[in-house]
Amino acid sequence: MAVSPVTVGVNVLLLGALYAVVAIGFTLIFGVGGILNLAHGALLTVGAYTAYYLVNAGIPVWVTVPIAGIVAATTGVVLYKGMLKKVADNPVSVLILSLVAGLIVEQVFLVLEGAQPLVVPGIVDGGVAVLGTDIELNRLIVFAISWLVIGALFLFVNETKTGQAILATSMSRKGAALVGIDADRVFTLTWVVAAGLAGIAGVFLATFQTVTPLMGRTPLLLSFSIVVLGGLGSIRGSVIGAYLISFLDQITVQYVSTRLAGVSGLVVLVIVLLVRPEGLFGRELTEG
Amino acid sequence: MSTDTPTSTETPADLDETDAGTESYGPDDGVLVADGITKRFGGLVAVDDLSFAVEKQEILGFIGPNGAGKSTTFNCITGVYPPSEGTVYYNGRDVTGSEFYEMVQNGMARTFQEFRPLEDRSVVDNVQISLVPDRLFSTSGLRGQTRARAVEICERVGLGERLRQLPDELPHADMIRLELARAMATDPDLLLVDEPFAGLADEDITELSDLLRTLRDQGTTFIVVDHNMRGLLQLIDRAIVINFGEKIADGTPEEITDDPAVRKAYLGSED
Amino acid sequence: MANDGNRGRQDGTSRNASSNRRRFLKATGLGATGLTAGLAGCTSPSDGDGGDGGDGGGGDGGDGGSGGGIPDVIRVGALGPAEAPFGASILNSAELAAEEMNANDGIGGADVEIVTGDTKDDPGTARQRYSEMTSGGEAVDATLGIFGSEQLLALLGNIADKETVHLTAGAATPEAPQQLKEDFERFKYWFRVGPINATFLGDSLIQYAKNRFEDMGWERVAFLAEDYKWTEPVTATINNRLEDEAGVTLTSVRRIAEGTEDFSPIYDQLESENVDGAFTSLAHIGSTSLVQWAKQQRPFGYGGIHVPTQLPSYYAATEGAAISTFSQTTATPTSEVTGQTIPYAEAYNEAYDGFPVYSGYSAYDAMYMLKEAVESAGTVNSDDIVAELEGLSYTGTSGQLEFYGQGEEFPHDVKYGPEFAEGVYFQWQADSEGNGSQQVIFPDSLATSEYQSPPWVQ
Amino acid sequence: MGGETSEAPTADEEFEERTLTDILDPRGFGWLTRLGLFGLLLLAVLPALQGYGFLGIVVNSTLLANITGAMFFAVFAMSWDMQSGYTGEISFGHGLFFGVGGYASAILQAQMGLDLLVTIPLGMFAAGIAGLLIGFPSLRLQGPYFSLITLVTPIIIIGLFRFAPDVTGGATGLFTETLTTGAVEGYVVALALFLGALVLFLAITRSDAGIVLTAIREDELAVEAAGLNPAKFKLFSFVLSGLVGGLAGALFVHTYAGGFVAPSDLLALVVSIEVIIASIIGGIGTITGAAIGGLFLFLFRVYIAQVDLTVPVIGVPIGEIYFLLFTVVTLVVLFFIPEGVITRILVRTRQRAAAREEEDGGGGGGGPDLATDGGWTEGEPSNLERIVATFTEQLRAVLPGFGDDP
Repeated sequence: MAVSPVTVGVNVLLLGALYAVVAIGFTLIFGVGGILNLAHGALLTVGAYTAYYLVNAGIPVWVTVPIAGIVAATTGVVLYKGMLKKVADNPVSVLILSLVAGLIVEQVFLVLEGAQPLVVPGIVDGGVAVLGTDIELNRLIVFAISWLVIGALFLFVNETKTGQAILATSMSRKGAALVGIDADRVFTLTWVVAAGLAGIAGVFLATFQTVTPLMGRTPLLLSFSIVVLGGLGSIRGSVIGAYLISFLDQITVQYVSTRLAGVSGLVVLVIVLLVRPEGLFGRELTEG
Repeated sequence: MSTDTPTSTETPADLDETDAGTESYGPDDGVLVADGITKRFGGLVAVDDLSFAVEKQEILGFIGPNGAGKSTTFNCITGVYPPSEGTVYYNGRDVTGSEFYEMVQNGMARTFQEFRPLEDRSVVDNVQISLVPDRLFSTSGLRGQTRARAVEICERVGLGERLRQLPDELPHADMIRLELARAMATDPDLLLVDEPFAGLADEDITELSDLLRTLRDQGTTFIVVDHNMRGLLQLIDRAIVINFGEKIADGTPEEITDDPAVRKAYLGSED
Repeated sequence: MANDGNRGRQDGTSRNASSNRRRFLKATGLGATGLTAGLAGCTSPSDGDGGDGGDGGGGDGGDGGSGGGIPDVIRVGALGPAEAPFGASILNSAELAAEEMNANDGIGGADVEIVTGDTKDDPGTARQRYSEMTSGGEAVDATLGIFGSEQLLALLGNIADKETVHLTAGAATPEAPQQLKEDFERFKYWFRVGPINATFLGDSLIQYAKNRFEDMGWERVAFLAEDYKWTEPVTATINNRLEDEAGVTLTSVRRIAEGTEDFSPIYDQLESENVDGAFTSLAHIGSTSLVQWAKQQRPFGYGGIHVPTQLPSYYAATEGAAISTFSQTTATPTSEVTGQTIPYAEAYNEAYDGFPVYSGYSAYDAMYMLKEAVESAGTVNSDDIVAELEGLSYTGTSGQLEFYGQGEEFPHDVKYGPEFAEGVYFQWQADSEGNGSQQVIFPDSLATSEYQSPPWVQ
Repeated sequence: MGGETSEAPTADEEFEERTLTDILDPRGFGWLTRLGLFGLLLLAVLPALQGYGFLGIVVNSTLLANITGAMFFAVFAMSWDMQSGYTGEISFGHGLFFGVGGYASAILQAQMGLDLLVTIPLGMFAAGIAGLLIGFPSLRLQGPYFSLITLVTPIIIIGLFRFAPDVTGGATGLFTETLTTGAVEGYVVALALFLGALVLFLAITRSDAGIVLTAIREDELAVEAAGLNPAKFKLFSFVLSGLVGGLAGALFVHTYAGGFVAPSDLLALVVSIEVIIASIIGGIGTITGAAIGGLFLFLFRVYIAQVDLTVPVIGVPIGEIYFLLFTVVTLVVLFFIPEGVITRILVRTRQRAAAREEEDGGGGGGGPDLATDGGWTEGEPSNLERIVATFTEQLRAVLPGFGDDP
């Protein structure tokens, strides 16, 4: 008795949206600032713990979503302005320092709260039947908000002046400077957006899984796969990549073995890097 | 046309004569033979069906305006990347698609127009690396055996006073000398020299030309590339002129300077 | 300090150290005098020996019976992940027992001192902590604790090398007694006070299923085990015996990988198999699994062996997600496994403002068993303690505790059975005010309630 | 200081052929070299000093065990430096080699019952093959892409281990035999490995292969132009790194780790990262820097855990949060001294020596001269910068906008 394709399809749709939110932030920071931020997963962890603390203080979960985004964005900006910006022209230092910074975040929460998984309740309770399959309402909400966020980001990048500035900077810093774009402002803004997205995704993940110090690692690894698959620096590529990865992962987990969760994405990453290092969709930040 | 240039009757390639103006060469027509070399980058044709041959101990000029495809031809011949079509013969053997380092080991060395010194080490160390054997376990450098030879080569090209300096301390002319010294250190039979005279003063050009002639007299064959004919014409025995990836003239320096196509190419592009 | 007065011990260690030194010098062909002459600033050899007690802390025992007598201070090392409740219960219970003993003449007159080692639930760290506490002048005379089979296995070699008695309280792998079976003399310093080993845990699950599944309405059952060493024998037992002995359909047996974060696909599959219950064998990844089961309101029951849900504070910590989950455990704070159980749990609660988990009961019992053994041996010599422990029968908080002998299947493991230790099954049930409580539902002799289905399952 | 003449040989001396005896003549060593040799001597005689105290440090089995662990870790770091430091292809997953070596040996012993004297070399060769397999992609993929591949490979391996826990022990790990048990025996094995790896790596990096490898890091095409096959040398460094890393992993498992192999000891991300940190702190591309950095970092981590102090303000004992402190201190060091502590000391020393030489009117400027250095590096001042420059170039190939100055 195999699991119905509807269930699998629903899982793919929901998880793909969440993955995309994480991966877009990762790719934005890389595409615009040239920084491979290995602390991106830790920003997600910051968001999740923020939600956990706030819920324990009696604040409803849905209220914690924007607050967690703001806290993570602040953390991201501190990380960037305080450290990574100063070594930004040194990609090796960026990789190592951001990795160590991520480890520090994990350690802080480990010391504060221990390794035990913590619980954040769902944004809403209950479930609805879709095509004969019960779906948690919480997941639907997360799916909807994720897509709202992605859509808003598309509009922001393509329709606003600031968004265009981000785009221009990712194309060529020199060019952007020539037309009077303040690159530093753009970088900071990118970090705010990317880290904020990670923080929000952290709350979402917390509501249907649990909160642990190491919870950011899997999303970080998935982001690698997604971004390499979709092309570094491409928002649209990230969304497509996120769905490809979530599709592949669910198929593997449901029909091959649950033990291979997460591995298929990494295998794809390695294959893509070996066969087509520029990604399946090339590099383009211009969106249609 | 000089008598050096053979006529095309030997290879089967020329049976398929779609382009009436194209000549073709066989493996034994010279030390180095390029036959129908074409290189495409995407849709761009950088070198188009180019053929020529180099005689032993000849100094061949390879002339063309900027962007004519000279460096691309060099890269195809030396194996930096393979040609899209065509064959390269060296000492009678088909070496098309061989790796660059294999070509060097076979006795074909080259210099780079955009200098490629190893910035982390001194002049003499830069030369010494060309003397290191291509073996994993070797201690020639440690015990100083190759050292004396490297110093000797440096002195020969006029870098005797600059042995311990780093490449970024060298003036332009000495960078050219360093490139040459590194190529010479591989003990080549054929040396491809890319833009040796660019930016050099007259006395440097004379000195360098003398060096190349001496080496030629000792058995080395040269192909010298330059987009500027000044200085070059005194040095070379024969020249090939290319433009837009195609050969437009082939002959002695005198023949070349009188060639209307060459004049047109140069007047049209620069000077 | 080692020079607090026990001559035997001092003699033993310095002899050990000097013989070691001789052996090495012989190998290198260097003389000690030549070396010291070359090193300005070296303190004299005798200072060094007195200060560090040689290389061998526990090594003294290995030298055989001469080192008689009980020293003024007996040090016991307690190991566990301090930040996890399973580790904290070990460390706290050891301290609690030590305080009780010190208030009553200690162990044979000696003061008891607990040296704690935080393993961080990591084999390398556990090894490091163990090596620190068993070396130097303040080397411990015995160790206890260890949560996590991987930490225990990482230490087995060190325990054998140090020849220092170790009483496991918290790790269930039967691979440890397996090592004793292969090389008893080398590994004999190891004992397990609890929990019952994983092979017995499998049998315990079968006993539970036989007695309760019918009443619970579990006809179609899936087995969920985390992919760790300790669940291997449990899984084998379930595969071999569950369908025959409990008369149910085993729809699938799933071994779930370490680090699994998303259980939805697994529960999707269970739903498609139409199961009545998920029979579990989970520790490390238990919380994630349980919370997602509850949040997604999966239409089947959940329980078996589930280590996190044994936490007395778990119901509150999961915001009630633990409702209706059940688990085997060594003992609960309200179950009267023996007369010792409730007094211990109450004393622990008083001291640490919360009840212990299963590893605490065993660690507490381990302390008292050690006390009995040392007192009847009249020495802290490891070999003598081993001999005493082998013959000991002790009524602890978790049952009547005895160890299997050398010739049996699980040497030095705690005996399993109704007359020895077998544990209890409890279920989280909500009272009228919405607070959760752990109600014992099996065995009959201790049961305070009956199994209840999850509120969302009709 | 008596080594000045040897540190700055005159032009005449320098180009003479030198015999191996000349190179190994201790009279020709600089004072830093002598200090290093003294340190090695101290390591060698340490077990014989058990029971003695020295500057408040007592030599006992705990100290020996800690230094044993530190020497293993230093070999891991040197193995990383041999590959990443010399070719400039930064590996973020070097734990792969340690893990393959350790696991191959452990699995062969535990599952097939082979003798350790057979399985340990087999583990070493398995890691050498792993080096070859990781090396091939590096011929095509460079910079961040290569780093990503190395980062995820051990994670995939751990995933596959989970897939076959019967064979590999899964997340728990695998229990196998031990080669030695006592603290001194383990120390001797680790010391032999440490010295062997140090001498081997130094010999290779100071021979022609070192010249070629550093040149590859600089410019592969220039190396080809010298008639040298860069792929061969690159793969060589990968295989060598794998072999030594694998041997270290296997010996680690069967001695220091008490016959127990677990992912967290060898394969975990933290292991790979610590190895990089140790090499960077010591100085990349020097081997000696990795050795010293590795020893130091390991001991630092062990001893900070034992500091009997409570952190003010939050009132937590250092022992409980030592790993957090460790990562914070590491971050600070990496941020403020990116070229490495040892390198910085060496550069300072040399600058002083050069200044003094200038005063004395000594001969020509002292460019870094690895080849004639007589076997002991006096530091490559900016290896990290060079690697960074190459890395940046490769990154720019991926991201056209990257590195432009606004």
